[in-house]
Amino acid sequence: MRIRLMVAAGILGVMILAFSLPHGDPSAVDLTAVLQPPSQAHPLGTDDLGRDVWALMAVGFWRTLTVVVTASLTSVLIGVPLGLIAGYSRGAVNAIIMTATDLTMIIPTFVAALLVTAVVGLTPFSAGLVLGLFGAGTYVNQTRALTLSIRSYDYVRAEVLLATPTVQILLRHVLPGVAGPLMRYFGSSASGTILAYAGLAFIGLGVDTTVPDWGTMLYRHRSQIDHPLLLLWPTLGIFLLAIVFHILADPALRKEGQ
Amino acid sequence: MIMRWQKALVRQLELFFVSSVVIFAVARALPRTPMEVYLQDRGLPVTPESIEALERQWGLGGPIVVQYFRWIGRFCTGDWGTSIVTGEQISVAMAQRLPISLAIGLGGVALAALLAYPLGMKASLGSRGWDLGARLITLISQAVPSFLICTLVIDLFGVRLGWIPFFRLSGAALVIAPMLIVAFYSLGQLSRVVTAHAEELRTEPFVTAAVARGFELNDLLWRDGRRPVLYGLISTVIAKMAWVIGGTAIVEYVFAVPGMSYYLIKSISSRDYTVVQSYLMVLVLWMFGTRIILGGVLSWLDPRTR
Amino acid sequence: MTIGIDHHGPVSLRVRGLSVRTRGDSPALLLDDVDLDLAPGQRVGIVGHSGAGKSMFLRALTGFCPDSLDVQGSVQLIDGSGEIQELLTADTKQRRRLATGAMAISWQNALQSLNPYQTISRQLGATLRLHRQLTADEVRSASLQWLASVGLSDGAGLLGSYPHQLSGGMRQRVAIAMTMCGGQPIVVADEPTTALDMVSQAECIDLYDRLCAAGARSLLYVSHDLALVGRLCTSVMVIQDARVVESGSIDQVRTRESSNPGASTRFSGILLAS
Amino acid sequence: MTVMLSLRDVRKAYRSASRDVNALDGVDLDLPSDHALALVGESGCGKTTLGELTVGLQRPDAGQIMHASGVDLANCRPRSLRSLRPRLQMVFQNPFASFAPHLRLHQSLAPVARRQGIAQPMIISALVDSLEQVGLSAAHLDRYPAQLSGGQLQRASLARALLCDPQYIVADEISSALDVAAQDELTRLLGRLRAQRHFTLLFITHDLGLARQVADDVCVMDAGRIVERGRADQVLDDPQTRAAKRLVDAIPRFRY
Repeated sequence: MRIRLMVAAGILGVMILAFSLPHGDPSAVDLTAVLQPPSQAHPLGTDDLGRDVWALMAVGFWRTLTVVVTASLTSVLIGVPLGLIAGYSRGAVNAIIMTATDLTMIIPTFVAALLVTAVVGLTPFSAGLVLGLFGAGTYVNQTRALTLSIRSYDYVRAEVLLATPTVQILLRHVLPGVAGPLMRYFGSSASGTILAYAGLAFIGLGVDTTVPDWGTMLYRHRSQIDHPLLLLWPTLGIFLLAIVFHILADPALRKEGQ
Repeated sequence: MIMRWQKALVRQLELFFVSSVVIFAVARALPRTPMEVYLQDRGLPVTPESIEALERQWGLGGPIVVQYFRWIGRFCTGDWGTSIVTGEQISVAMAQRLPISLAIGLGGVALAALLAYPLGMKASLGSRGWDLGARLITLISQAVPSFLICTLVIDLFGVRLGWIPFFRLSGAALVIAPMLIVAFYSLGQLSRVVTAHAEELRTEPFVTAAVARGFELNDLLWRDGRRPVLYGLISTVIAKMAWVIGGTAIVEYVFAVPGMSYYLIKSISSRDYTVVQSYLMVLVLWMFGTRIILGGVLSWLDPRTR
Repeated sequence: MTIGIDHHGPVSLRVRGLSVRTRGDSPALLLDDVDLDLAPGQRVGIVGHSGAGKSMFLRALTGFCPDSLDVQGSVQLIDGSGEIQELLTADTKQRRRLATGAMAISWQNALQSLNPYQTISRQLGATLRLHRQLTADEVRSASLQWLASVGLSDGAGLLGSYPHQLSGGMRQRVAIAMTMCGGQPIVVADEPTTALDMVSQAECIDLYDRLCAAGARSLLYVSHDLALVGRLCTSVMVIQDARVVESGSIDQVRTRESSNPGASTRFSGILLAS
Repeated sequence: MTVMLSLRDVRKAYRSASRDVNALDGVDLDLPSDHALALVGESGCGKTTLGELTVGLQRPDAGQIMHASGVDLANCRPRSLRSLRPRLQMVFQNPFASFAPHLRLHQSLAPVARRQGIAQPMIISALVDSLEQVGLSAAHLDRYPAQLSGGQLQRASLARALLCDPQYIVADEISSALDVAAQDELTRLLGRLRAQRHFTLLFITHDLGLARQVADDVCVMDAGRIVERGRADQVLDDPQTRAAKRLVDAIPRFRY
């Protein structure tokens, strides 16, 4: 497991370093230098509007990262507490939370994102929030299932007998047991978010295609197959970033080292 | 146990009712009401009187609760209203498009499930090769955006090799390529689930006891592992069912296949809310149906829940 | 495919210098040079603290040691005609085929050893057919006979039901029938009574006693409780820290142990008699 | 001899998948303070359920569990049950599930001492004392549960319970997961602690022989009811009911 973490952190570290270097102005159009191959001035060449591809990639990276962080935080901060509460309490509270969760599970995350971003416009935060919110359902279910099983362990029942306050039981005894398996699920949901955001940008509802997003870059250059590099860089960006989270997720589906 | 299955049925009916209320409320809460959209698209002045007139014509007036019951009543009898933009009967439009989306989505997931069982089992029992293969498929399906693969497929087979005239297909041929891509994107996850359940079986007490009685482990897992592994596979498929209609949006968009999702995308961009509303209701009906049917299959699989 | 090895007459077991070590640069010794002779019909109890190595001995003996461990020594099955089969030199698959053909092996949690997804008749029938060529009728009558021999009256009703529909006691008896129905001459049991309460433990011990006596089968029984072993076996072998520290008849070991109460090999259960 | 807990017509039923199981079918029982009672029966007779009801881990479907302080555990409000909590403790069967796997021993025990009002600087020494009382040492405080043996974990559980200065401890088959040697040591320790700390002990087991070692007063249970109660030697030598007879016959004697 440790090797996996190092590889994932390595890739992410390189990308963060690379894209935080100073880069040109992504919106600087230069029609005299259209579709140039990689050169000293433009490490990744220029696009059909003569813009510096490296700058576009850098801005696209930070926007995608914002989406992943926003979506993951939203899912975890909403899903886990609700899952803990639903798992630990009985009756009405449990029913309300589970019905709301079922609602978000019925409507596919991508469709919800399409709807919301079309109305409020596609920005990293809006996409992150809606992908996070509709992705929280799985976190609620997984956390609730884990809480239900941990709750019946003797050490939790012993804490109840020791008059330990419920909040402390949830945070100190149940949550650590939940965190492990959830951490691994987080990996696969994060890589899913990256692809979803790229897809939203690609379909381009409520977005102007000059904004530097990896998805919009792919959408704009989809017909220029003769300039494969323009398609390669965003694809590589998405691939590497998704790999970072996919590596974290893999043990989730295959029991390793347990 | 019939009682358990009926409890699930009632639960799903409740869910259906609650989601219809939510969908109705959401449609009403959107910034631009259908009437404004209709008037503005045609350049007509947006005056209270014209809104009043349209509301009466479309039967949208009156207290909110009455509107809701009128709407749900009509919905259940098949009258889903008319599209603001095109004016055609929504239920007719949906009826044409639903089979296409089902073929792509359901066909894709079903095909993936059929392939996932042997692939997942081989990955767990067979040689390293199968396992690496399954991991590679999962890796690609989680790291390469689907619209990219669609674009490459169209470019390679459509443009360069010219084998398939993608944008001039009709009938069954329309759905083959999108379905295969949907299958590919589901195969990774489903095969990993099968592998995980097969791995778990290895250490189950009843498996180790059978091996101690002389059964060979791999033969045992192939033969007796079917039910527990299928149980895990089908419960994951149920979770993917919501994705079937919605998740195929990109594939339908890139291949320009006139399915439900493509229709949804067009309706959203033209703010055709009555279509969006009906689309969401179809989703709810679809989830309602799959959970009941596949739920029944699950309880048949595991005798303990029967 | 059946793996029933047709033994000519009774089978005896000869173990010489059986040792188990972990692989790698500093191998740990899990079992140190154990010898054992098990004549047909003889019953030997193996006693020791948990983790002393008694289960390891059984796993090594039956060829069910994980490949990550290095097993040395020899385990031989000798049948009536003097023909000798050496287990440890065979490859894993062949070794397990030979072992399960001659030995009825059961590990610890008998209660969960039934397949929850299949009816009793299907599981019992499959095990029977694995060891002998039988027609459908023969399988059914053999199944009913085995259920009766473990004291289950309504055999026909049981055949059609699933394990979760049976009580704990019935499941335990069906599990024992399943392990022994292969008809193997040697019975090997690794603490089958853990997680059972006192009364079911006693029933389980009586069942093993009767079934071994009926088929004149030899028995290797592992437990941490000398008193339990005392009800079943004539001689006992005490394993501690991977080595055999004492062996002989039950009375020899008990007197030797009670003569120096400080002896670390205190295994006697709650002795009512003394 | 005041009665610490008195149970009147206590009933409890579980609805399981295949059939309804009524664990307790009308139990009347008086538990005096500073007393040792062994509750013996085969698995499924309801003894664990009874144990859990008397510490308020579960509520009965019917009947009364009157505590000396006037609180009825069966029907009282959760707040008043919580005020009673530290005085009624329980040690469970599986030692390896009794402590949170991700916490060192002192991280599990310290909050208990703190809630008993022990000042922060004094906590460590209080923990060391409680461990030494059960035959463990300060060195064990830094260990994770996985680094301790079954016997050591059960002792730590006892120490944790004793930290609350309980008036009542339920020991639910605490030695059945241990091998015989550890079983002996644990039962003798339990007897010593009870004599020192004067709490009421409910020793739940299926082993009548073991029960005799811990308590003089024995209750035999069968199918959710108490069918026989008396002095340990008397029940062992002359069991009256069928259930008691089966339990006595089951005790291993030497046959050869």
